[in-house]
Amino acid sequence: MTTNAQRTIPGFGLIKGLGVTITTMFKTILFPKKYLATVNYPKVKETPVPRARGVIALDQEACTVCMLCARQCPDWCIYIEGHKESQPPSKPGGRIRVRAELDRFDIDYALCMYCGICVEVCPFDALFWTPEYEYSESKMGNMLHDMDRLQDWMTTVPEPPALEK
Amino acid sequence: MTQFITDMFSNFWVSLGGKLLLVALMVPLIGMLLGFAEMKLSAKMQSRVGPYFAGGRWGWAQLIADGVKFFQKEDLIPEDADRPVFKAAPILVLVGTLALFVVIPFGPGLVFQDLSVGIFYALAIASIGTIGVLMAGWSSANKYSLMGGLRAAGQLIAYELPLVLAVVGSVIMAGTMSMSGIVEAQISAGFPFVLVQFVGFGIFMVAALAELSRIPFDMPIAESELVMGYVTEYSGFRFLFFFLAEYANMFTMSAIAATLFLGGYWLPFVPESTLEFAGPLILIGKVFLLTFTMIWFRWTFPRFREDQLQTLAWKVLIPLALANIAITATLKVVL
Amino acid sequence: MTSSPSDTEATVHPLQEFADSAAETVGGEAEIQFDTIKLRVSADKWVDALTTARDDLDLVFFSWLSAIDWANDVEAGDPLKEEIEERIELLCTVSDLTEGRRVTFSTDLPTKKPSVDSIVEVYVGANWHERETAEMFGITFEGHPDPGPLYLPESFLGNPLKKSFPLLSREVKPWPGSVDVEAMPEKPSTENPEA
Amino acid sequence: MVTDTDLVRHLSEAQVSVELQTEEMTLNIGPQHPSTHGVLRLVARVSGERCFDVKPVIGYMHRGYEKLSEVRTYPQITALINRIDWVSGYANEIPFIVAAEKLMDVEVPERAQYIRVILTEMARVSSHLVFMASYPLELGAATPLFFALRDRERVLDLIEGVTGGRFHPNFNRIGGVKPNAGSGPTTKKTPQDLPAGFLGETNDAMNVVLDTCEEIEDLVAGNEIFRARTKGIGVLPAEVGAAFGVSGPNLRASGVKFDLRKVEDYLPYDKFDFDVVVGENGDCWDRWWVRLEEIRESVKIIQQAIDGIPPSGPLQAKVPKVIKVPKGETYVRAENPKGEMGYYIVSDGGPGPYRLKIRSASFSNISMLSWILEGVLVPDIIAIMGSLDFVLGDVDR
Repeated sequence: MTTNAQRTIPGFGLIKGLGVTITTMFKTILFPKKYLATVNYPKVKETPVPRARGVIALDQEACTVCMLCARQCPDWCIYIEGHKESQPPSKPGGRIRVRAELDRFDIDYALCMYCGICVEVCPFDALFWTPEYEYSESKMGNMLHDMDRLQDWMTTVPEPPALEK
Repeated sequence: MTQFITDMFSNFWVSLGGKLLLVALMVPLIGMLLGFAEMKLSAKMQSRVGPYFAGGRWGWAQLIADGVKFFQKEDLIPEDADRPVFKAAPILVLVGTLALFVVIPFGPGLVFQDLSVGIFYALAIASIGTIGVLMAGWSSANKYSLMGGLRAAGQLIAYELPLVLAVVGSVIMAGTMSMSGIVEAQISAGFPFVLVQFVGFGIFMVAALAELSRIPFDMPIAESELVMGYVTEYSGFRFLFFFLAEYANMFTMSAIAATLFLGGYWLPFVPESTLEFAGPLILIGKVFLLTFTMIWFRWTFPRFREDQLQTLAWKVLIPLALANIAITATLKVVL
Repeated sequence: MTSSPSDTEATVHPLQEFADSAAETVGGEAEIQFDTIKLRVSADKWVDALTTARDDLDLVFFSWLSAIDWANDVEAGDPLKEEIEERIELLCTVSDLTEGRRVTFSTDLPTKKPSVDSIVEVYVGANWHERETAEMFGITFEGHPDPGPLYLPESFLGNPLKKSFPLLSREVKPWPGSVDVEAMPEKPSTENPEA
Repeated sequence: MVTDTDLVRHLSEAQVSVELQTEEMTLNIGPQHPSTHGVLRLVARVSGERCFDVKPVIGYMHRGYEKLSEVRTYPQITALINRIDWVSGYANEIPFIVAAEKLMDVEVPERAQYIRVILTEMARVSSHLVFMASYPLELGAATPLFFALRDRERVLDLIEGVTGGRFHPNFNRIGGVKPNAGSGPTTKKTPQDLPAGFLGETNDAMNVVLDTCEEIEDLVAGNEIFRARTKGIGVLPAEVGAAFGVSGPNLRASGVKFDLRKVEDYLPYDKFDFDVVVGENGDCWDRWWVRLEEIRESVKIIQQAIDGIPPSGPLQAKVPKVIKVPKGETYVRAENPKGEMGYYIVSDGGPGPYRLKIRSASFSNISMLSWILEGVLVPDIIAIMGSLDFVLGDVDR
């Protein structure tokens, strides 16, 4: 293998380069659908893949305040508070059940590094990834999403993609 | 009514004022037009969309929005800068550009001032801009600016010579240095001089690119090396001056090349009687063809190194230009 | 693909021969752990050993140099399971450029005022690695041509990678995981008056 | 041999330096400069355009990953090391995970191995495409940037489709690849196998990448200006490079036929047929050319892996739920796009390493900057620096 392309007439390489740019220009002008690589972002949006790690959604009903996610989080960016409550028995005469209620579930997206460990360790399917990405803020403090905001993301959780074979 | 207008424009001061106004309007207009063309064309060459937001369709108002933005920006002057020089530099650059418009013939008789040494004047005034660049580089109190300014000066010395020598061929063929005269010579000869003076034309375009410090000769700016070269410290409307001057300069240099080599406002097979109106359009068409080439080059080539540029100028272009002159002169005498 | 020390006793590790010959040439003890040859030499033979490795063993490629702070008291992370002798272990991996054989040289330095001769003369690439190790572990490299901190500012105090150096970000903030779910409140007497 | 022209040039230079007393100045390039790839800072003594005593200053991005990993568990570190060389985040994970697997004596299922190979090589393609994009830009040509980034985006989209992250995939787990979406009762049943159509799309994308390589070659390689700017500039002799620890394409450009994919067994590269690309002179041109050819070799590997991947099978070996790595020390290195990347793990049987030494390629690669930049021109500083293809996250860690 040689690292030298064949020697040619001086100036030929320049002309070849000019040919590449002008072909691209005409291709882009004539067939924008096929050759345009970018989109007009706020007007046109690309759909992210279903698995994209955009933002974490919380299903409050499923959460049992087990604290696993907060303990496994490498950045310590999940803050959970909860208390226990007794619930009436489901059948008359049954046992009184104790259930943990969520008081606070905050994720500080200013700290989060989107590793997904919390979603992975959650044993009760309370946390989900959604590919939403438009939640930038002008103030750092607003990056702290409380449990209601996290619950709102639940509507955007996509179906998992079909698998290869 | 028409009589009144003719009378009014025959008054020296009124016509001077009118011409000044026209030039003053033309420079920003051309600057914006070419700037926008560059944005859009480069986008298409790189399979991008390009500006599209401002003004709705195609983003036609992008450059107007940019201009407004520049005027809103704070006018920063570095603390250690040489203030008067720093402020004067962009004005000088723009003045050099404005003064060039004076001698370009847009049609038969459609010229602001037909000087008998038109081309000489044009080439002399074109280098004033470089002095402005050197001033900008020196006064910014920034090492990158200084290096950019010095590179611009070195480039000026290296490229003024081939530029002038390349023109000489056309001047010999036309037998006059008046820009209108050269166009008329091409009309009477019946062919644009580029057919004979292709070497001169090539050298002129290469030297013009260097003079304009556009890629592949944009070492004075060289944003990957010198941050932004001599304009590093400029902001707001002073930066806008440099920006407009760059594009207006592209226009004037292309106009000179079109006039000298491509027949100016004349096109073969176009009846001479219509040149009065068609002339400016023909010239602008040719200019746009040349500026398109410059834009095309810019988005295709990398940049030279300063010493490679000097080698190219002194060892290739100047000998070529001299040989061209010698051959042209000999043929002129023989034929 | 993998092998543990117990394997090497039963079947000879493919690298064993090379490890033994290297140990003999350099003068040290070789040990193969999980496909990594570790060659222990004494601190005063550090430069000699690496010179021999470069010249005689053809290990011309300098990979990296760093250290381990073996300490019983740790400020950050988990402490060791068993008591060990406190020391700083200096490591340097070099490799050849044909078959991919590599040797990790190791030497022990005292925890207090560790000092060793610089190997910049042998492997010029050790320059930055030694500067990094010096500022991170407080090791003095005698004869280093350009001593001084590499990453840290001049005014920085302490040696961050020593186990005695606390990790401030973990000290200033309480661990969110330490919060526990509040116990069920005592049953109010109004609900169960007879109880 | 000194030729006459050399002598004349030398004499003329000597004369100039006698006649002209020029003042030297100190030029500070960076930490904020368009071509320092982040926050590298160079302090150079400049005489005219010629530089002497170039001193690189690093540490503006030092994040202390070696200290941070001492307080983290192995799965948490996987997320961290994505960020070392963010241009090829996926490739960073491999040596760390393989080192941990070596200590735990875990055999990775074949399908997972193939997925690892495909994604690692895709990371290499995307990393080299960034180089193909940025290097001509540093020499002034802007258009190759968009050509290369256009197709890098295609590759990154595919990586994101599998892993969920464009830059920080965090997809490898000890014992295989990410097994399922979560450990809950519903999501546990959704394995994170390759999404439908991935293999076919990757194959197409790789063909497009090959086309783009042709296009970039037409646009850049033949260009006389580009050749003049790169040939014979920044020559790195092989023995100097080896002593500095320069690795990867930079060392191969100097003519050393050494590729860790051929000599180490961290991934089953012995099943694939590919060439080790070497340069001749070790100049900027060769470094550029080697990377261009490596893209083509990687495409070859990916396409072979797509053909040979087992159609189905487990993605995870049996590992305990709470990962504790047995006591031991090992060093595993891998051929990353930037060069040799390795992790020396010292484990004492806990959930996290006692000490983790990260050997990153760019750190060693740029440690020779002050040697190679001695006496070059200012524009060549940029040309040489760009040709080394470093990432500041990889330098400072």
